[in-house]
This record gives sequence, structure tokens and C-alpha cells, in this order.
Amino acid sequence: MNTAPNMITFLSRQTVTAATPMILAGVGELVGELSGVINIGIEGSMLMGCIAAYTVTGVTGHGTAGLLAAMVTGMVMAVIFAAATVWGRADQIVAGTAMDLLGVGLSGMIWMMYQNWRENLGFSTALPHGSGFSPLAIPLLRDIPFVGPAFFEQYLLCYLTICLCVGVWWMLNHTRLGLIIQALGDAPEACHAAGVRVRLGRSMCLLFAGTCAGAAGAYLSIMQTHAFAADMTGGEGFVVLALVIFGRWKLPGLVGGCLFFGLINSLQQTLQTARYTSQNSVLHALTHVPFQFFQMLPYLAAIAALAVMSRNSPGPRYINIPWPSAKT
Amino acid sequence: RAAAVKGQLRIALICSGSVTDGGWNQEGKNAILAVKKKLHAHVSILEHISPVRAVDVMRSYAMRGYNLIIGHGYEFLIPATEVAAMGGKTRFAVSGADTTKPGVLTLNFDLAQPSYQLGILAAMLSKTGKIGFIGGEAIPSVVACYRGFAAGARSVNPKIKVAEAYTSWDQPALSKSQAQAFIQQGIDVIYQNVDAASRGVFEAVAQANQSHGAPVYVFGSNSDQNNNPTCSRYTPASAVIRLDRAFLRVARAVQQGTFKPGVATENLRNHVCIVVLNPRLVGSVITPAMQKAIARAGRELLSGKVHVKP
Amino acid sequence: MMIARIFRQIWNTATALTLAALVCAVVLVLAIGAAALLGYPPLRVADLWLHGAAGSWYSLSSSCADACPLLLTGLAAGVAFRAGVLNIGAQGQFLMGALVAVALSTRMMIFHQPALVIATALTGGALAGGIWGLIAQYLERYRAVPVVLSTILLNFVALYLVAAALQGPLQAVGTAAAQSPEIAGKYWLPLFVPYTDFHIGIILAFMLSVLLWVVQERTVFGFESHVVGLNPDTAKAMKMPVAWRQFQIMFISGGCAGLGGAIQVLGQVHFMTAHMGDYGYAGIAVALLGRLNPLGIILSAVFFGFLDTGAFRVEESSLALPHDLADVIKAVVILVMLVLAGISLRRSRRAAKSERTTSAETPSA
Amino acid sequence: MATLPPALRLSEIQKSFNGVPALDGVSLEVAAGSVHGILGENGAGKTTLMNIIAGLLRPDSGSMEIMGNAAPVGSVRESRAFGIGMVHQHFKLADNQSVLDNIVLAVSKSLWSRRGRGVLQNIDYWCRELNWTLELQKPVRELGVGQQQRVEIIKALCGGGKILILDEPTAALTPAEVDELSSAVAGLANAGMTVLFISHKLQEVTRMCRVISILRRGKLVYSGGVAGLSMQQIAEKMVGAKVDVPRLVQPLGHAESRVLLELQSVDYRIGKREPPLLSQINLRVHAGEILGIAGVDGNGQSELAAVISGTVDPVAGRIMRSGAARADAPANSACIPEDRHKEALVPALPIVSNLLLRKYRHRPYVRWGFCRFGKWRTSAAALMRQYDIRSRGIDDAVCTLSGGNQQKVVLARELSDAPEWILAVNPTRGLDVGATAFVLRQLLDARARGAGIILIHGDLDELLSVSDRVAVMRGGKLLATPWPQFTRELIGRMMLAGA
Ligand SMILES: Nc1ncnc2c1ncn2[C@@H]1O[C@H](COP(=O)(O)OP(=O)(O)OP(=O)(O)O)[C@@H](O)[C@H]1O
Ligand SMILES: Nc1ncnc2c1ncn2[C@@H]1O[C@H](COP(=O)(O)OP(=O)(O)OP(=O)(O)O)[C@@H](O)[C@H]1O
Ligand SMILES: [Mg+2]
Ligand SMILES: [Mg+2]
Repeated sequence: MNTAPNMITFLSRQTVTAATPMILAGVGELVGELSGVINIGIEGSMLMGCIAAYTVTGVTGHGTAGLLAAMVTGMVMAVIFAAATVWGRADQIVAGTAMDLLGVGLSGMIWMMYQNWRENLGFSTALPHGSGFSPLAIPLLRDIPFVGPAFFEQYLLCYLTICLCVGVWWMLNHTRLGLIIQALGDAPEACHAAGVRVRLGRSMCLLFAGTCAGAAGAYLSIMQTHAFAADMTGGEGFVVLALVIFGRWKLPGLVGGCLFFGLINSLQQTLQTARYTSQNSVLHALTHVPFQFFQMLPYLAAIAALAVMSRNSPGPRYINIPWPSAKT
Repeated sequence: RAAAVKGQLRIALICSGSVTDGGWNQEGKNAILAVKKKLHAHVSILEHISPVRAVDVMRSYAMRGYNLIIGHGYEFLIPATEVAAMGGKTRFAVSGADTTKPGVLTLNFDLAQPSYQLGILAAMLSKTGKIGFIGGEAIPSVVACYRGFAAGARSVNPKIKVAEAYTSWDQPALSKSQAQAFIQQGIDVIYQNVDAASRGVFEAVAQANQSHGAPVYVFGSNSDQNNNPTCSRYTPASAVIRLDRAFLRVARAVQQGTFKPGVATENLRNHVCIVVLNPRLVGSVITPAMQKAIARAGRELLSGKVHVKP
Repeated sequence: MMIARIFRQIWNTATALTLAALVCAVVLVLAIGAAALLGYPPLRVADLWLHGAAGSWYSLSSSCADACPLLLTGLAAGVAFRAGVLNIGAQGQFLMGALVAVALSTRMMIFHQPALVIATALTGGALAGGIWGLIAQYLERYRAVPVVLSTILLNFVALYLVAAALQGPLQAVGTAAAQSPEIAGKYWLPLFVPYTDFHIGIILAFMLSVLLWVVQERTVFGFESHVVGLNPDTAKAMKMPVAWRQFQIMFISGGCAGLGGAIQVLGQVHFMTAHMGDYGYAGIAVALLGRLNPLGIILSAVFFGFLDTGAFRVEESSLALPHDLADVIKAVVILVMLVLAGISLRRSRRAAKSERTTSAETPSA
Repeated sequence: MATLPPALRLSEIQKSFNGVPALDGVSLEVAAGSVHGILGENGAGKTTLMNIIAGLLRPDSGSMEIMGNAAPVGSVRESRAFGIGMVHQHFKLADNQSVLDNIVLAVSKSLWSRRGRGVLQNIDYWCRELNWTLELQKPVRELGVGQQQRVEIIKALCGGGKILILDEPTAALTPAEVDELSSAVAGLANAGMTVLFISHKLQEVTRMCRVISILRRGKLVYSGGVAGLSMQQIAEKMVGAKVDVPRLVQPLGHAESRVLLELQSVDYRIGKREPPLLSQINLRVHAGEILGIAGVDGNGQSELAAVISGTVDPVAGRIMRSGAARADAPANSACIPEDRHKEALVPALPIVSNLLLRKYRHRPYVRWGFCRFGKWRTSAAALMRQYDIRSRGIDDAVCTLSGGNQQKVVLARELSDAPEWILAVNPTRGLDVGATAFVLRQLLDARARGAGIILIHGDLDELLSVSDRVAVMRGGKLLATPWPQFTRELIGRMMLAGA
């Protein structure tokens, strides 16, 4: 049971499971930042996605309905954010903070109201049996040793995320739309001169980002777990922001960063366990290390990785500069 | 609206997290609402108060003539002491702390005792000789759980391995992956005290039981989590704090003028911290031998023959 | 000429203030609408909110005490951003400052004279924050790790480090909690208005922001760091010590945040857990709302302090406004204020500009 | 033959920025199939007018007709639909994207296709027509200004259309390239396209255009044939006064005066394996002379400037400044860099700060670490007067000045303290006749004062008119020209030989 291949399979599976929502939200955030808008409030959008997916699934009994609801909710949050920053020229960071607060508050409100409502009706607040998603094994692929169980026994949204990544990567690198999006954040005046509507373009990117964040929320609440808890994203949105920078505003870098982060986290959790359960004396000696040092491992590892890679990238130049801008 | 009736008891409950967390804070809210019903008291509840803000809000309640302010969490002890020192008629109680301070009644929930009993049960249930504990954070009532749990298990099987991990109160996904790491390492009884994140642990256990041969069990804490909708068939017991009893006792004391600062250790003896077995599993999963062992441990704890350092 | 300039400045400030007042009115209406939607009597909410935030000396002091750490983390972000150093790490620096201050005033006391203890704790806190910040700057300079990123990551590291310390060497005696010992009453920051929250840390913070304003606007150091922030290439060509300035700025920035943490524990909380609020993150918004100007940051910190304190007063009132709803209202207020402030600022700037053009003489046309 | 409607008719175009009029009722007709020159001082409103035609700006009032049809103003899409293409004076290029991507971004219509074959063929066609080569896969930021200029032009040409606006397309081109461009433009006009051509080089305009329009301070002051107008007359119409183009009357003989700057066998390269960007550079500047350095853009001039100014260190060789091998340039040197926004100015700061960037930390501008803004302001005001910097006041941000005035800010700061030697790179790029004359006069004045000047300049005519000696950069090597018989032809041959 405790054999090495088993462990590798387990770790890679946990990694993919944990990385999926970060990748999903990160792809959206990446597109938004490439177009020149940083949304530090994705945490709020994710939470709104969580609660929307949970309540709608709870009421209708259909996970798909919940997922769609989460995406629409994320989009609505994006509309508010776009209205404030792209059209209202509000500072993106401050507005993002407000969006975060809005998401936290609204989701908490809705959760409270939902609980009261269900309890008054005498229903459980838990999801109806079988209404959330469970892992979806892909018939033949799952039988590949190691890789199969790790990558092909995941939740529906994980596969969709893979498709989305490929699609967005292709879009960014092989289509004119990709050029436009990158130019929106790097040289909006070039877009303007080419007849592209800068603010409209940015709004569209934000809508996409919001949809992704909403879906990531749904992943957390109706797939990975079938639960909602106030603030259940626990800072994941901020980690995603860091990972976009970590990936130097490139999709493969972002995905790599998310997987790396997920891996170190599951490694950390396994290590925390193994120091008590394993016979290995080295591992056993770790019992004296305060557990907080395990918890900080992913962050330390990220810093170390960056220090070794040692490459800086300035990122899109027009982040947090509204269009039309006064910048030279 | 709720205009203060003259002579009505006014109680404020201050929570550190959200009262919808399905655990510590929600229990606190329910308990205080029960008190409200019983004593026809006026009750005000504040959520999401960090220790940074505690003095401010407590003083504000005190100034508006509240009779009793309950800080629901160890982190309110020092702020409560500070506000109590300012004088006034308001009484202060802090639940979940493990030390005393002047002018404040500390409600020390000694979950170590029921956890000791759960440890015995876990050791008897475990086939692999590995059990584990997941806490939301290393706070007194949680650490007490771990200590009692480990001591109880070792009293049955001195060589048993007890893993310990902390995640967070509000991230079900994180506690789920921690539980999965436990299960992957061969742990087959998990004791959790993670409030809102407990759903994640239940999920992990439910999933493991779908695919595994050998069953994996999970214990609840704080409230009776035995009939959780996710895996009640694998939740043999919970360590429960009956907050309503504790709060009611404090409120009564305030009403009758018998309130005394100090420490009130709430444990098996006064039936505040107890083990609740899952009635549907008694007789099947929980064998009569186990029941007997739990009962004996209870007697030993009460008689002081066994003492768990909280 | 000089007088005219000053007059014009005052005039502009006055128009800005009028506009700000207008903005507040509109915001209030909106907040009221949000509350009304859920059946809370809107006018009562607004009244309680305003009253709770600034209705009495006492509530004023609560608001200011809450604004104080925000002001310092806001300064941290503002000073750094102005010089192009993207320090997102005020949260971690704040925590490190608080930790060291607690250590120096409880366990590792060098002196026992209250004034000296307070002074060493504040200095130690500021130094700790500054040094924690320098790690990030070092990583950028020598390992090309962007400061934006390393500071975010270091925030998490600091959080867990603090938790570990509070459960290890700094844990209070007799408890299992991750909690520091209590700071003895004689080492608290003295109050300058008794029976309120007006502790001298607030004065210190205000004085520091004025000082930083002077440094930024009036000294060679401030000028150079501004140029470095706006155009490092030109700064290099003008032989400014770019990297050295960035290190200094990071140290000052981290120091402000660390001092914020120290003042928070010595003046307000008097002990420490890992939950010291997220003042560091909020400071970024405060700084940007204050347009990176230390005096503007005072205003925006006080604004946020009022918003928070008022919210608690409404929540604990007989209305029992849920905390989450209060959050929603806060968010709406901030969003609307941002947009309106943006509009009014552009208006007043445009007005100032056209007025300047009509009055100023063009040299040798 | 029925009279064709004019290709473009503007009536009463009015546009002001922040209440200051930039265009004041301009009405203009441009005949179809003509090359129409637009002239005017810096800040006269040429670019503003062109931006309005191309839809980038919306005028406050006024209307536009294209081929006799009323065209909506203020929308790039509409203008493009009417067949208007534009070469932007301030390149509208995405720096981080490749040349090809930039062209695709601007030209292609589909959202998806990126490797439109039509686009590639089009680029190929125009490159052959103009005899240019473009490295299509290179990111734009790695290109020199001259190369970027070509990308901008090719981009506009590939866009097709009926009306082409060229806003200072020649500012960064070599004479040979200008010739190629002008013949291509003539070809376009013959094929029926209408071209609006803006340049500050009057020879170019008179050679290429039959008709010109002249703007002065937002008003159209002349529109008509170019025949019969002398250069001097045109310049007068633009500036409203007589312009003297300065020229060096008596080139210095073999310099015998003090050597101020000396480079001995200087090599420079970026990576160890990269080819050298500078190799074996030997050069001397004496007091009181102007050493001109000519060359096709991208042959090492930028690197030479960087090495001399001390921003980068050479890989090998020695640099003697004022006779000593000092690590960095001493205070009494001046540098007028190629890219003023990047290396010489802080565009967001007011003029006064920019003027003080060299001396803010010296007495009397500082006391005990505090800036003495009073002294700053008097000094800045004096400089503004002396160098005729036109703005509303010294507190205006430099980015709101026109390019000519920005250049004057750099000059004022760099030249005002009687520097011993001066490094100037393309100091008149984009400046109008008056401003160009002013800059050259300043350099000559400095020379007369005894300063040594290195002038790296793309405009051969200006370079020859003020230099004592001329050297040519080619492929990272410095080629000395036979003194004193250097001629335009000889130097042109040297610049291109072997290329
Ligand atoms: N975006 C803007 N904001 C404010 N003022 C502007 C703006 N654009 C142009 N102006 C003003 O309009 C006037 C005309 O500028 P324009 O760029 O059209 O001049 P130009 O004739 O193209 O000059 P140059 O020969 O230097 O290119 C300038 O004096 C400038 O002050
Ligand atoms: N933010 C701004 N505010 C006011 N005016 C502006 C602004 N940006 C640009 N302008 C105006 O736009 C015009 C064009 O800008 P620019 O500074 O490039 O002058 P230019 O002479 O046309 O350029 P070049 O440097 O090529 O000679 C200028 O006249 C300038 O006054
Ligand atoms: Mg122009
Ligand atoms: Mg120009």
C-alpha cells in the first residue's frame, strides 16, 4: 500500500486536483492582465462562483446548472469590475480590493439566507445526494499505469480546463485575437490605430476572466468538495495572482507554477503525515519541526525556484493605466 | 424593534469567525439563542472579530449596559481582561481559553477527556495501527483534543502511530487533501476539529470507503456530527461541547448575581464535554467491548485515576 | 505670484473638498439603497454608521485607532510605489514588526524603564519590518526575483513564521494557544486623551506621514527616489544611485509597516496572535486611494477607519446588521467613491489647467 | 473630363486640448491622385489634423468629405473603411511583438487567422518595391528607430486604401531610403492614390509634392502650388520669420588643441559568443572641434554612444576622458541621447525638475539635503528664456510639450553649464526648421567656446554642414574619411560599401 509507485500516483493526482482551480482562475486572470487590467478581486469572484454553484445545485439538484450559474455569476462580477475600472477609470487595485470585499460579503449573505431558508422549509443544506460532480474516469486512458489514475480520474472541469488551456494558448500564440489581447495591455495605442476598440476589448477579456473565476469557484464547492464555507477559497485568489507573475505572463509558465504549487502542497501534507506514520528515522526526526514550517514550504519553494531561474519580466506595460491614457 | 425591556438580561456574543461555519461559532450562536429563549434575554451577536478589534467592541457593549459579554474564543481573554479592568457592571466570560485572568470567567472546555475516550475507540477500531488528527489551528481546545486522543489511543496500544496536522477552519478542499494524505499513508481513523472545513474530511472518508476494502472512520468534534449527510455510516462518534449548558449556567449566574470570575473547567463531570456515539453504529461497528472500554475510561477520568494534561 | 499660487492651491483644494462632500452624499444614498433592499431601515443604518464612526470623541478615537495601522501600511505602500518599488509585502512586514515589538516588550527586555522599553520595541519593530522588506529587494537585485512576487510570497512565510514563534519561544505561559504573553500595562503606549483609544502611536503615525511628505516633496532624497520610480533609465543616466535608493526606499517602506505592527501591539492590542488583521493588504488600497501622497494617505486611511468602525457600530446595534451585509455596503461605497472621485478629480484638474492657461503669461511668444 | 471630386475635403475643423486650440478652423482640399505636403512648425497642429482624418481624434467641430461623400469623424474603423491609412509619427507599434505580428495586427481583418498569406505577399511586394529588408520575426523592441520607421511605413502601405497619410516618415531614414520611399510614393500617386506627406525637411517636400499646405499655430496659412516658392519663402511662411540655417564657416585645420576624449582600441559586445558590436574603435576629440559620425542606422552608433557616455563598459580598450582613464564621465560633459523619453527626460515631471536633473544636488540648489525650489525656479525660468522653450509655464509636465520643445529642454540642461565635451545623437530628429537651426547653432556656439563635440547624426546634410571632421561607422568599425576632402558622395559610398 505504501509503495513508491502508489505514492507517485497519489501525489500527481492530488497535484492535478489541487492545481485545477488555480489554473482555471489563473488563465482568466492572465488574459485579463495581458489586456491591461489586473483584478486582485478574483478571490471575490471565486467565492461568488462557489456559493452560486452550491445553492443552485442544492435547489435544482443538477450540478451542471450550478456550474453554469457560477459562470454567469463570475461574469456579473466582471461586469461590475469592468464598469468601474475600464469605463469608470477607477484604480484597478482599489477596485479589486472592493470586489474582493463584495464577493466575501455577498457570498456570506447568500449562504446565511440560504441556510435560513432551507432550514425553515425543513430541508438539509447539504447538496442532494448525487447532485454534485464526482470524478469522471476516462475509460481507456485511466488504465495507463501511473499517468492514468493521476490524470484521467479527475473532475469534469479538470478536463475542460485542459481544453481551455490548450485553446487559450493556441489563441494567444496563433491567432490575431491573441495579438490584439496582448497589444491591449502592451500598446493600446497600436490597437486604437488599428481600429480595435480598446475598452470593449478589455471588457471582453474581463468577462472571460470572470467566467473562469466563477467556474473555479464551482470546482471548489461542487466538485472537489461538496460543501460551502464562508471564505472557503482561503487566499487562493491571491496565490493565483502571484502565480501569473511567477509564470511571467505566459500560459505554460502559469500552468507549471500552479502544478508546482499543488505538488509542493500535497508533498507537504504527505510529509507532515509520514513523519508520524513511517518507519524511516529521518522522516521521524521531522516530528520536532513545528508544523508551520511545513505550511510555509510551498511559498519558500516558490521563492527558491524563482531565485534559481533568475529571470525577471516586466509584464504588460499598461496594467492599471486606464485608456485613453496620458502616458506618453 | 427590540427595545430593551427594563430588567431584561442583555448578553453579547463575540465570535472570531462566521456564525455559519457549522462548528465552533455556529454552535456558539445556537447556544446563545437557546439562552435567549430560556431567559427571555436580549442577545446581540458579532462575527468576524479579530483580537485587534475585540477591546473596541467589548467596551462599546459595556458602555451600552450589557450585563454579560461572552468572548467566544481564547483570543478574547486578554481584551476581556482589559475591558473588565475598566470597571462597570458588565460581566465577562471567555469560552475556549485555558488560562485565567482577573475579572473574567474562563470557560475551559476540556475536550481532552472525551477525546481520550475517542482515542480508545480509535485504537480499537484501527486495523493498521495508524490514526490521525486534523485541526484547524493549534488553539487550546484543539490541542487538547489531540493530546487526549493520542493519550487514549496509547492507553490501548502503546505502539500506535498518531499523526497530527493542521489545515484551516474554512477551506474544505485543504482539509480534504490532508485527509486523503492520511488515508494514503494507511491511517484508518481520523479525528477532526476543523469546523466548516469538516465537510472536506467527510468527503475524503466517504470516497475512501467507496473504493477501499478496509473501512476508514472519522470522528466529529464540537457539535454532534454523527449524522452528517456525507458519511454518517463511517462516523462512529463525536466529541461534543454542550455550549448551551455552559452559557446558560453563566447567564443564570449573572442574572442571580452569583457570577464569579475565575475558571470553570467544563468537562465530563458537568456533562458539558462528552462523547456522543452514533446510535446507528452501536452494536455493529461499535462493539460492546468498545462501549465498555469507553465507559470505563469515563469513570477513570471522573475519579481522577486517569489525568490528561489538557 | 507666490501668493496667487498658494491661493489657487487652496481654491483647488476647496473645490475638491466640495466635490468629495457631494460624493459622500451620493455614496450614502447608494449604501442606503443596498440596505433597504434587505429590509433594514436605510436612514437608521446611515445614521448609526456615521454616528458610530464619528459621533463622539470616543467613536472618533476608535476610528483613528483603526486608521493608525492602515495609515502606516498605507505609507509603506505609498513610499515604495512612488519610487517604483512594488512592495506588496506590507502584511508580512507588519507581522514581523509586531512580533519583534512583542518580543522586546515581554520576553527579551533589555531595559525595564517604560520609556526605554517602548522606544526599543518601536525601533525594533520598525527595523524588523525594514529588514524583512530588504530580503525581497535583495532577491530582486541579485537574483532577479521580482519584488511584487517575492513580497507576496514572503507574506505567507511571515504569517507561518509568526505562528511558529507564538507557539514556540514566544508563547505565553500556561496556554496551548499560539499567543504571546500580554504586554504589561506600564509598557503600553500612553493615551493622550484618557478613556479613549487616542494613544500616542496615532500622533506618531500622523507625524511620520507629515515627515515623509516633507522628505518626498522637499528633499533631494525624495526627488531622486521619485525620478527613480518614474524613469530608472534617466535616473541612471543622471548618475543617480538607483539600486541604493531602491534599497533605502524598501527599508523605509518595510520600516513603516513594521512600525505599524509595533504600534498596533503596543498601543491597541497589547498581545499578539497570528490574527492581526489584514492591514498590510488594505494598506495598498489606502495608498492608491491617497494617490501615493502621504497627506492623501492620511485622508484615505481615516476614511477606511471610519468605514470599518462605523460598520461595527451598526452590527452591534439593535439593528443587528449582518457582518456580511456591512461588507457589501463597504464595497459598494468604495467602488462608487472611486469612480466619482476619478470623475471629480479629472474635472477639477481640467478646471485648474484651463484657469492656469488663461492667467499665466507665456514666455516670449 | 468631368472634374473629379477632391479625395479629401475638410471644412472648419476645430480642435482644442484642455481649452487650448490646437486646430482653429482648418479647411483643406486635397486633389485625388496627388502628393500633398503638409508643413508647419513643431506643435503647429499637423499631427492633430492627421489624427482627425484617420479617426484617432474626434474634432470639436467640423466635417470631412471623402471622394465627395460625407465621412463620419472620430472613428478609426470608419476612416479605414473609407480607405485611409496612416504612418504615425509616434510609432504605434507593440514593442514586444514581432514585426510580422505588428503588421498582421494592423492590417488583417479576421480575428483568427494570423499567418494571412495575403499579408506576407503584400509585405514582400512592398519590401521589394522599396528595396528594404525587414526581419519579420524580430521583436520590434530590438529594432533601431530607423527600422521601426520602416515597419510603420510598410504597415501603412500593406493596409491598402485610397488615401495614405505619412506623418514624418523620413525622420529616421537615410538619404538613400528617402529616395526609395519618394519614388514609391510617386508610383502610388500615379496609380491613383492620394498621399498626404508631412516632413520638416523642405527639400523632400518640394521634391515630392506639387501642392503644399502650411499650418501655423492651428491655422491654415497657405495652401497651393509649390512652384515658384523658394525654400526661404516656405520657411518664412511656416515660422513667420526669416530662418538662417547655420553652417560651419571655417572647418578647423588639423586639430592641434588639447585632446578631450580618446578611445583606444575599444571593443564591445553583449554576450561572449555574440559578434562584436564595436571593434577596434580609435577616436580622438580635440577641444574646439565637431567630430561628425555618419552611418546607416544600426551599424554600432548606439553602442558607441553608450560606451562614450559610460552607460556600458567596453569589453576591451581604453577610454580617456579629459586625459584621464576615468570610469565615468565627469560632470563637465554633456549627453544628448537618441531616445530622449527613455534616457534624458522624466516626461511625467514638470519642466523645472527636468531642467535641474544635472545640478539639483549641487550648490546652491540644495541645502542640508533640502531642495531649494526657489533657486530651481529662477534657474529654470532663465534657461527657458534663453533656450526659447515654449510652454505655459515651468510647472507643465514635459510630456505635454511638443517634441521640439522637449528637445530644447534636454539641450538647455546639457549645454548650459559650458561642458568640456558633448556627445550628441541625432539631436534634430523630428524638429522643425527653426528648431533645427537653433540646435545646430547651439552646438556651433559650444564649439566656439572650446568644447569638443561628437555628433552622431543620421542626417548627412546637417552633419556635413557643421562638422570639422567626419568619420563613418560601418559594421561596428569606425572608418576615417580623408580630411579635408570629404564630400557627400564619398561618405555616402563609404556608408553603404559592402553592405
Ligand atoms: N493629446 C493632447 N493633449 C493636449 N494637447 C495636445 C495633445 N495633442 C496635441 N496637443 C497640442 O496640440 C498642438 C498641436 O500638436 P501636433 O502634435 O498636432 O503638432 P505637430 O504639428 O504635429 O508638431 P510636430 O511637428 O512636432 O509633430 C500642440 O501644441 C499640443 O500642445
Ligand atoms: N498628455 C498630454 N497632455 C497634453 N499634451 C500632450 C500630451 N501628450 C501629447 N501631447 C501633445 O501632443 C503633441 C504631440 O506630442 P509630441 O510630444 O510627440 O510632439 P511632436 O513634436 O509631435 O513629437 P516629436 O518628438 O516626434 O517631435 C505635442 O504637441 C504635445 O503637446
Ligand atoms: Mg506631429
Ligand atoms: Mg515633432
